[in-house]
Amino acid sequence: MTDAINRRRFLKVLGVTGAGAATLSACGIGPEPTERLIPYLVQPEDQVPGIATYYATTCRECAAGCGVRVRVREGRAVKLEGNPDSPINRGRLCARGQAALQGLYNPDRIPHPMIRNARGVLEDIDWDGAIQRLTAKVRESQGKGIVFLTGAEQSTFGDLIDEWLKQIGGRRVSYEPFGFEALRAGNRMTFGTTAVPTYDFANAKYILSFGADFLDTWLSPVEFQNGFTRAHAFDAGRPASMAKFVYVGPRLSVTGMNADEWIGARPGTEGMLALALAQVIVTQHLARVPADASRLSSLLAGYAPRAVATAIGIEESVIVRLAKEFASSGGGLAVAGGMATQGPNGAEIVAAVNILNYAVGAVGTFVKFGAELAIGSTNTFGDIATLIADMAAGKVGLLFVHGTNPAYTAPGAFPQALGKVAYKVSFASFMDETTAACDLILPDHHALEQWGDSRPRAGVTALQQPVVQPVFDTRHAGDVILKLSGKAGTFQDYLQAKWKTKHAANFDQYWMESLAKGGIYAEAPARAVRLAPTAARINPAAPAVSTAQEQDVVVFPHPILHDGRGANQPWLQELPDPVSKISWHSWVEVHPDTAARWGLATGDFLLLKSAFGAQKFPAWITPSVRPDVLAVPTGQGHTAYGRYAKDRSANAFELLGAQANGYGGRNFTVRATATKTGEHRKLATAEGSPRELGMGTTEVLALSRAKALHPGDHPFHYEETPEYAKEAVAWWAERQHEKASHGNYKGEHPRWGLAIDLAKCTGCSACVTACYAENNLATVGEELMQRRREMAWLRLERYWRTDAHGTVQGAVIEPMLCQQCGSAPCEPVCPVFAAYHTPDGLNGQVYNRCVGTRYCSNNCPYKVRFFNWYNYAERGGEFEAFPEPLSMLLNPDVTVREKGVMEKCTFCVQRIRGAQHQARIENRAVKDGDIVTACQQTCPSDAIVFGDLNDRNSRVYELAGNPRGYHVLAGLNTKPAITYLARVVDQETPRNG
Amino acid sequence: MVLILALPPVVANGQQAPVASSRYKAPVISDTGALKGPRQPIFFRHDIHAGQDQIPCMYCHYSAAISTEPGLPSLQTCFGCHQLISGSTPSHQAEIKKVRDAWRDRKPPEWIRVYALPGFARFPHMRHIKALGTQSCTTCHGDVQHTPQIEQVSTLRMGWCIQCHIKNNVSRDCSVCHY
Amino acid sequence: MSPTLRLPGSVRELFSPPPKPGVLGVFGHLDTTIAAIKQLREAGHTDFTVYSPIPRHELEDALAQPVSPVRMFTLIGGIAGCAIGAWLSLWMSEDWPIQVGGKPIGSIPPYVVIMFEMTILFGALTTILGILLNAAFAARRAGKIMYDPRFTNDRFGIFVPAEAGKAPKVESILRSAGAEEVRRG
Amino acid sequence: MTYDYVTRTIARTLGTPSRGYFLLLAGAVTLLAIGIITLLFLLRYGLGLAGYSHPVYWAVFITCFVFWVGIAHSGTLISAILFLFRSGWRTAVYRTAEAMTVFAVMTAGLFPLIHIGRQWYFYWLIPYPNERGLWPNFKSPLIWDEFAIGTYFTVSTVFLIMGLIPDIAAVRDLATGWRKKLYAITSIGWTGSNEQWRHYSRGYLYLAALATPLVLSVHSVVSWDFAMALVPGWHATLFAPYFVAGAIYSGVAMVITLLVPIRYIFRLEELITIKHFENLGKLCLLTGLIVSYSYVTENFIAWFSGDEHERAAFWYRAFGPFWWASWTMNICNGLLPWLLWFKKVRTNITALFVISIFVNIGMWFERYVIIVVSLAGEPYTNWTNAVYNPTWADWGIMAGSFGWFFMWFLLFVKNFPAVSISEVKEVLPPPRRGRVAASR
Repeated sequence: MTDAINRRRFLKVLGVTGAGAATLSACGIGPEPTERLIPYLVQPEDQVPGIATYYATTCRECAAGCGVRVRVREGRAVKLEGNPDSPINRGRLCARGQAALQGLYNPDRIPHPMIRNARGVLEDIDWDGAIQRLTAKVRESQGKGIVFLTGAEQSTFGDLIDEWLKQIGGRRVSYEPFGFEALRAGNRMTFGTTAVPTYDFANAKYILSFGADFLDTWLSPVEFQNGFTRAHAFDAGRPASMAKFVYVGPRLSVTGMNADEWIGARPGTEGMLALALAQVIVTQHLARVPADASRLSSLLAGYAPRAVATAIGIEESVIVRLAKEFASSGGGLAVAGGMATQGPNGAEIVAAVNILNYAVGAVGTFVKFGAELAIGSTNTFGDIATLIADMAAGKVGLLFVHGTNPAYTAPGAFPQALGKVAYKVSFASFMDETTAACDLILPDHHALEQWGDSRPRAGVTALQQPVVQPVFDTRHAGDVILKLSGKAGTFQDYLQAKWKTKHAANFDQYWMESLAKGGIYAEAPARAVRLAPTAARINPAAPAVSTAQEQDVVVFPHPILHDGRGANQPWLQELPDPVSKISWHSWVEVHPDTAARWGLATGDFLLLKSAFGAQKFPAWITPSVRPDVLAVPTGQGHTAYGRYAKDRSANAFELLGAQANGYGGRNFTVRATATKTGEHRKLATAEGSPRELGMGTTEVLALSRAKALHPGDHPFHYEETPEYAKEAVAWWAERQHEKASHGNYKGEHPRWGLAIDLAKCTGCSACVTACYAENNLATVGEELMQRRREMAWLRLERYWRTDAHGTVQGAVIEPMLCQQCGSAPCEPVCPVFAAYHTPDGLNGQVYNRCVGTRYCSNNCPYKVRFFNWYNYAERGGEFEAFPEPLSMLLNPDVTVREKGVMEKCTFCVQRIRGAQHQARIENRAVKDGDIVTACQQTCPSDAIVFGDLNDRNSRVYELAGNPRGYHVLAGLNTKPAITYLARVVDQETPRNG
Repeated sequence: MVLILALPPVVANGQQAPVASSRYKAPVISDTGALKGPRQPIFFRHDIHAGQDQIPCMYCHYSAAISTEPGLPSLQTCFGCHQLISGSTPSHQAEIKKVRDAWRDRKPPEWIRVYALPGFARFPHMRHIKALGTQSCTTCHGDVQHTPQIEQVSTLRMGWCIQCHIKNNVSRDCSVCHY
Repeated sequence: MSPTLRLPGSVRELFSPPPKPGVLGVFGHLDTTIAAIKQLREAGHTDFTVYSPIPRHELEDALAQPVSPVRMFTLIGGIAGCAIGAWLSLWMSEDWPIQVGGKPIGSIPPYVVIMFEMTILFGALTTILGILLNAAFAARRAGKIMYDPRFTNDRFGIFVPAEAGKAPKVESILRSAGAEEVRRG
Repeated sequence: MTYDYVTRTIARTLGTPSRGYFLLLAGAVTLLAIGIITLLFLLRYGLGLAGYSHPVYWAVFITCFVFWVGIAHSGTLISAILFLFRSGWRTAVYRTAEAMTVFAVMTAGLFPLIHIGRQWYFYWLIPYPNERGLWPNFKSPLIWDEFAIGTYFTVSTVFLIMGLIPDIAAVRDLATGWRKKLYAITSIGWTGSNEQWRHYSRGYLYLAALATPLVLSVHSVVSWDFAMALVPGWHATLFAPYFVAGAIYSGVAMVITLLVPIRYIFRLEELITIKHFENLGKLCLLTGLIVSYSYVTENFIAWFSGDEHERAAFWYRAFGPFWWASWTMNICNGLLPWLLWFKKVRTNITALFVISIFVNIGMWFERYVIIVVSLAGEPYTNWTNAVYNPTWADWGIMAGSFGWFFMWFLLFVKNFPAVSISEVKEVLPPPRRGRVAASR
C-alpha cells in the first residue's frame, strides 16, 4: 500500500485533528509532528480533541458476551475496558477481550468484497455487484438446500437470519468448536433439561472441579473468575476463610494451577470419583441429602471408594477425606466440563457430578437453572457431522458462513465436503481457511464497527454499537441480508424495531439508556429442577488403560488463542500461555518421567499419530501433566488467516475425528502413538526457572497459619538493622532525606503504590495484554522472543507449588513489574538522569533523555527493564510491530519508543497525570480511586490495587499494612512501592517450588 | 509576556480589555508575500477575527481550556458565520469563497501546522490556561490579535519551556511533560 | 622566572630570539666537560650553556643550578583541578536538583572520584605547561646560540657567549679543559 | 656499548619498512574496516544485531572495553611507577609499553560509545552547557569512567610525548628529508641544553608522580562500574585491587607479546635482553598470583557470607551453562603463571611469548565471565536467567578494535623510536677521558 492510500484511509477513519495525526506519525521519540492539520468538517458533539470518549458495547471475542467500554480518541478506538454495569464481567475483561482491538485494526482484514472468477481466482468486486450476484444465486439455489453456518449467535442478528432463511427455505446451523454437548446431555439425564445453568462460585465454600476450566475457557471465564476469587481469596470480604478448591484432571490448566489440591485422576474416571464421593456422603449422612436422592442408592452402591479407588488411580482414604471436606464445608459446589467431559463418557461424567451436587444440595443454590447460558443453544457436533455428510452428498447448494471457521476446527472432513457445495458465501473479516475456499466474500463489519446485540444468558441482553468509522470497505452482514430479503432500512433500524416490540413506551429514552448502560440486565427467574428417573441409570464407565505404545492425548482449548480465532492478533500470539509460558508456537506437554523414558528434552519434536491424523509438536517437559497423558493445545497451525497465524506450528484439530460420539459431542481425548522425530526447536518461552528455589521472591502461607495472623503481624518482615543501630540509621536516613528534598522534592507529595494479592491472582494474563494495549508495547515476534527480547512490562512468573512430598499441587503466580523502588538501584547508575526519582515516588524513565547504556537494567534486581533493540515502529522495518492500520490503536498519551532506549512499567503515569489535570481543572485534590492502572482495571479477580501510600485512607495503604504483605527482595533495601500479599493455600505444608 | 501576566484580572477572566484593542483596525495587506510564516490554503487572518472583531480565542479553539489539545475549529464553525458574512473587499471575498466551496465540497482545508511539539513532550493546554488565564495564549503564540498570518514566535524548545517554569516557580520534574 | 624578565613582543620573537656571538666547545667526555665548566666558573663566566645527550647529576652539581620552578605549576594545577572537580559536580547537581536512589542531591563520596581525576588532569597539564614555559624563557634568555647535532648523540658541548674581544681567552680555557673542537660564532 | 651505537641502533628501526611490515599493516587495516562496517550496521538497525538477550544487557562490547583498559595499565606502571622506583631495566621497554598504553586507551574509549543504544547522543554524557539546562549525573559510575578514562588518555599521551622529545631530537639530528622536517617540528627545538634538562627532568618526575596514583585509580573506577551495582558477582569490595592487579597482569602479558616480535624484527637483542624479559616475567608472576588470590577470595566470601544469592551466582559461574568460560579463565590466569616460578621458563622467550598469549585470552574471558555470566545467572529472580550467544556483530566490533589498536601501534614503531634513546644511554657508563675513574 502506498503512503497516499494509507493517508487517505487514515483520514477517512478519523476526521483527524492534529493530536490524532501527531501520535500516529510520532513513531520513534524524535520530533516528527504532522505537517498538515485536517479539521473536522462537523465537530462530533460527543468528542473533544484530546479527551477520550467512552462508548459502551459488547465484546464478541467469545460467546460470554462481556460488556466493554471503548476508549475513543480522535475517532480511533485505543483501548477496551470492562463495562462495570454488566453483571457478567463487572467491569473486568480478559486478555482476548483486550485484544479485540487488534482484530478491528488488523492489517490482514479483508478490505472489500471479493468474488471467485472464472479462472477460480478471487478478485475484487463492488458491493452492489456482489449483492446482485448473490440475489441471483439465492434465487436459483432455492430448494437445492441452503444452509447458514454461524457461530454462537443468540442475537437479533441471529433472528434476522432465521427469518430470512424461513423466507427462502433454508436452515441455520450454529457451531462452536468447543461446544457443551456433554453438559447438556448430562443435565438431560439427571434433570431432564438440556439447559446450561449458571454457576454461583462467589458464595461456594468448597469448589470441586472435574476438568472444568472455568477460569480460562469454560462457559463464561471472566464472570466465573470474578466469582471464584470472591470465594477462594483469603479474607475477601469475609472473616478470614477461603473456599478450598480441588481440581480433578489429567493436566493443570490455568484453572488447575489455582487449585489448593490437584487430584490427577485417570482421564475418564472423573465420573466414578464423583459418584464415589456421593456414595460416601449419602451412606455416611454427611449432608442433608434430599429425599428423592434415595432413588440413587442402588446406583451409588456400586461406587464404594474401595471398589473404584484403583481404577481412578488415587487412594481410597483421599476419596473419603474429599467427601468429608466437601460435605462438611456446608457449601460445596462441583462442576464438570472441559477435558473431563470431552471423552466418550463425558455426558455420564456430567451426570455423575450433577448427582454429587444434588446430594449436597448445591443444585438450586449454586447451580442456578433458569438463568440459562446461550452457549448451550448452539447445535451439537452431531448436527455439524450431519451437515458435513449432507454437504459431501451434495445436498447443500448454497452455504453461508459467518463467525466460524470449520475448515480449521474440523480439518479434513469439512474442507472436502465444502468442495461439494455448489456455491459458498463467507461473511468473514479474515481470509481464514473456510473463507479461502468460498466463492463470494462479503466482509462483515468488525464487532466494534457494527450495531447488534447478544443474549449471553437469560435475562441479559447486551447491546453493540459502532464505536469507530469502518476501517475498511466492509458492510454489516445484517444490512446485506436485509437487502437480499428485499427489506428496507438498515440493520440498525431492524434492531431498534425489534427492541421496540419489547419496550414501546417512550422508546427513545429507553434506547439511549440501554446504549449508555451497554444493554439491559435483568435477573432471570430461578427454575427448580428435580432428579429425573434416568439419573439412576447412568454408568460413567472408565475407558481402558492406555498401553505403552498408545498414549492418551488430550486436546485442550488454548486459554489465549482458544479454538484458533485469536491466532492472528499479535498481542495474543506474543502473550505467553499462562501455564507453559510458551508463545508464538504450539507444544505437547510431557511428564518428566515419560520424557526420561523416551530420552526427550524440551523442544524435541514428537510426532503424534492418531486414527484420524498426525501432527508434530515440540515437547514441553512439565510436572503439571499425568505421566500417562500427553496434552496438546489448539489454536496454532493455521494454513491461512493472516500473517501472524499462517504456517505457525501444527493444528491439534488434525488429531481429532469428525464423528460425533454417543451424546452428540466430539471426542477431544484420543489415543495416539508418539514418536521422536529427532527435530528440535528452541521454544519462544518466557519461562526461566520453574522453581522459586526459596530465593524469597514469592511467599506462600498455609491457611492455618494465615488464619492465625493478627493485624500488625509481619511474618515476612526482613530485619535490616540490628537494634543498637536503629536510632543511628533512622537519624542518618532522616538527614539523607533532607539533603535529597530540594527543588521539586520540597513539601508533601503522594507516593504511588500498588498492592498485589497473590491469593487472588489466577495468572489469567489479562493484565499483560491490557498493559500492551495501554502503553504501546511492541510485539517482537517469535525470533526475538527466543532471544528473550519480549517487551512485556508486566510478566507473570509461574512457580510450581508442591506439597510436603514435592509433588506439584498447583502454582503460585507472581506478577512481576517495576517495583517503583523508594531507593531504586536503577536510578543512580544512569549517567544522564534518564532514570530518576519523581517527587511522587515513581522511577521516572525519560525516553527522550535515554542514551541506552542499559546500566539501569543490570542494576535492577527484579529485571523489569526492557530495551528497544530495534526500531519496532519503523515503517516496513523487519520487526515492525504496528503495521498499518494497527498503528491506529496506539495510545496518543504514551510515547512510542525509539530504538536504543530503555523502557519499563510507569504505573500508567499518563493516567496519573490525566487524573491530576482533571482534578486541577475541577479545583480539587485527586481522590483515591481516581487513578486506575490498566492492569488493575482489567484484572478479573481484582488482585491489583493502586493508590497513594501517603494517604492514610486509601485502599492501598490499608493493604500495604496487611499481615500477609511483603516486599520482594526486601533485604536489598530497595523500598519497593509494590506490596505483595502472600498466597494462601488450604493445605498442610505448602512449598513454593 | 510580562505585560500579559500584568494585565488586570478582568482581562484574565476572558473579557477583552477595552483599551487593548477596541481602536485596533486590521491593516489592508496588499503584499501577502511579505508576511512571515507559512502560507495557509485559506488566508485566514487572526488579526481581523481576534483583533479587529475581538472574537475570543476560545470561540474557535474551544477545547483549549478543558483539554490537552487546543482543538482546531471544524469547518462548520467557520461556515456558521461566513454563511452570512461574505467579506467587504474583493480579496476577503475570494478567501471566504474558499471556505464556502470547501463546505459545499465537504472537503475541509488542510491547514499547515505552525506549532508542533515532538511526540515525546506533552503540553496540557488546560493546565496552562487554568494557571495563566484565558488571555495567556499570547504567552506562547505571540500577539496573534495583531498578526495577519500566523508564524512560530517561540522556539518551543525545552530550554524555553524550562525558563518559564522556573520564572513561575512550577515543577521542573521531567515526568510532568515526558511520558 | 626572574622579575626582570621582559616579555617578548610576539610569539614569533619568542621562538627566534636575536643571535648571540660566542664560543662553542665540543667535548667527547663527561669529565672534561665538567672540568671546563669548573674553569669557566672560576673565570667568572655564569651565563654559558652546556649541551648533553642525557641529564647527568655531575653536570647539575658543577653548574650548581637552583631547583626547577616547575613544581609550583604542578602544585597550583593540582589544587585548581580539585577545586574545579568539586565545583563541577556539586554546582551542577544543585543547578537542577534531581533525586536518584534516595541519595542526597549533592553527595560528596561519589564526587570525590571526579575531584581526584580532575586533580591529576590539571596537575599533569600545568606541569607540561611549566616545562614548556620555563624552557622557552630560558632559551629566550640564552638567545640564539651555536649548536651541534652531535650533542643529541654522544657529544657534550659548552657555549660561552663572548664578544670578539673576550673570545680568545674563552677558547683557551675550553681547549685546556680538553675540548675536541672549538668554534667561534 | 657507546652512546653512538645506541643512537644508531634505535634510529635504524625507523628505516624503510619491509614487505612484512606492510602486510601486517594491511591486516590491521582490514580488521578495522570490518569493525567499521559492523558499526555502520549497528547504527542503522540497532544493537539488536549483537547477541544481547534479557537480562544480559552488557556483553562482548563491555568485555572488550575492560580488556583494553586493562591492557593500557602496564604501560604507565612500567614508565611511571618503576621510574619512581629507579629500576634501571625499565628504560629499554617502557617506550613500547607506553605507546601500547596510549593506543589501548584509545581503543577502550571507543567501546562505551559503540555499546550505547543511541550512539549519536554520546555527547550527552559530557557536562557541557546546553539550552535545556541539563547536566550529567555525577553519581553514576559511568561518568566517573568517562573522567577517569579521559584523564588517563590525556596524561599517558603527554607522558609519552614528553619522553619522546629528546629522542626525536636525536633522530632529527640524524635524519634527512621530510622526516627531518617532521622531527624538527615534533622535537619543538630540543637541544639538550642544561636549562632544558633541568626543567625537563623535574617535570618528568612530577608527571610520573601524578601518573602513579592515576594508574591505580583508573582501573579501580572501571571496577566500580561493577562493584557499585548489586549484581551478585559484581558487588564486591575486593574489586578495585582485583581489577588493578588483573589489568597490570594482562598489560604486562601484552607487553611481552609485543616486545618479542619487535625485538626480533628490529634486531634489538643487545638493548632488550633476556634480563628485561625475566623481569617482565616476574612482574607477570606477581600480578598473576594476586589475581588467582582474588579468585579464591571471591569464591570463599561467596560461600562464607552465607548469602544464597551470592552462593547461587558463583555456583552458576563454575557449573552453569558457561562453565567453559570460567574454567578457561581459571586455567589461563590461575595455573599457567605458576610456570613462571621456573627461571628456565622466565628466560625462555618462546615460552614467555606463548604464556603471555594465553594470559591475554584468559584475561579476556575473566571479563566475559564477570560481565556476561554474572548477568545471565543473576539469581535474584530465578525467572530471568538467560541464554546468551554472541553474534557476528559482537565479533566484528571486537576484530575492529584489534585492527584499530595494531594499526596505530605499527605506525608508531616505524615513525618514532620504539626504545628510549636518552634513557638507555642514562644507564650506560658515560664516556670519560682515559679509563680513569670508571668507578661510578
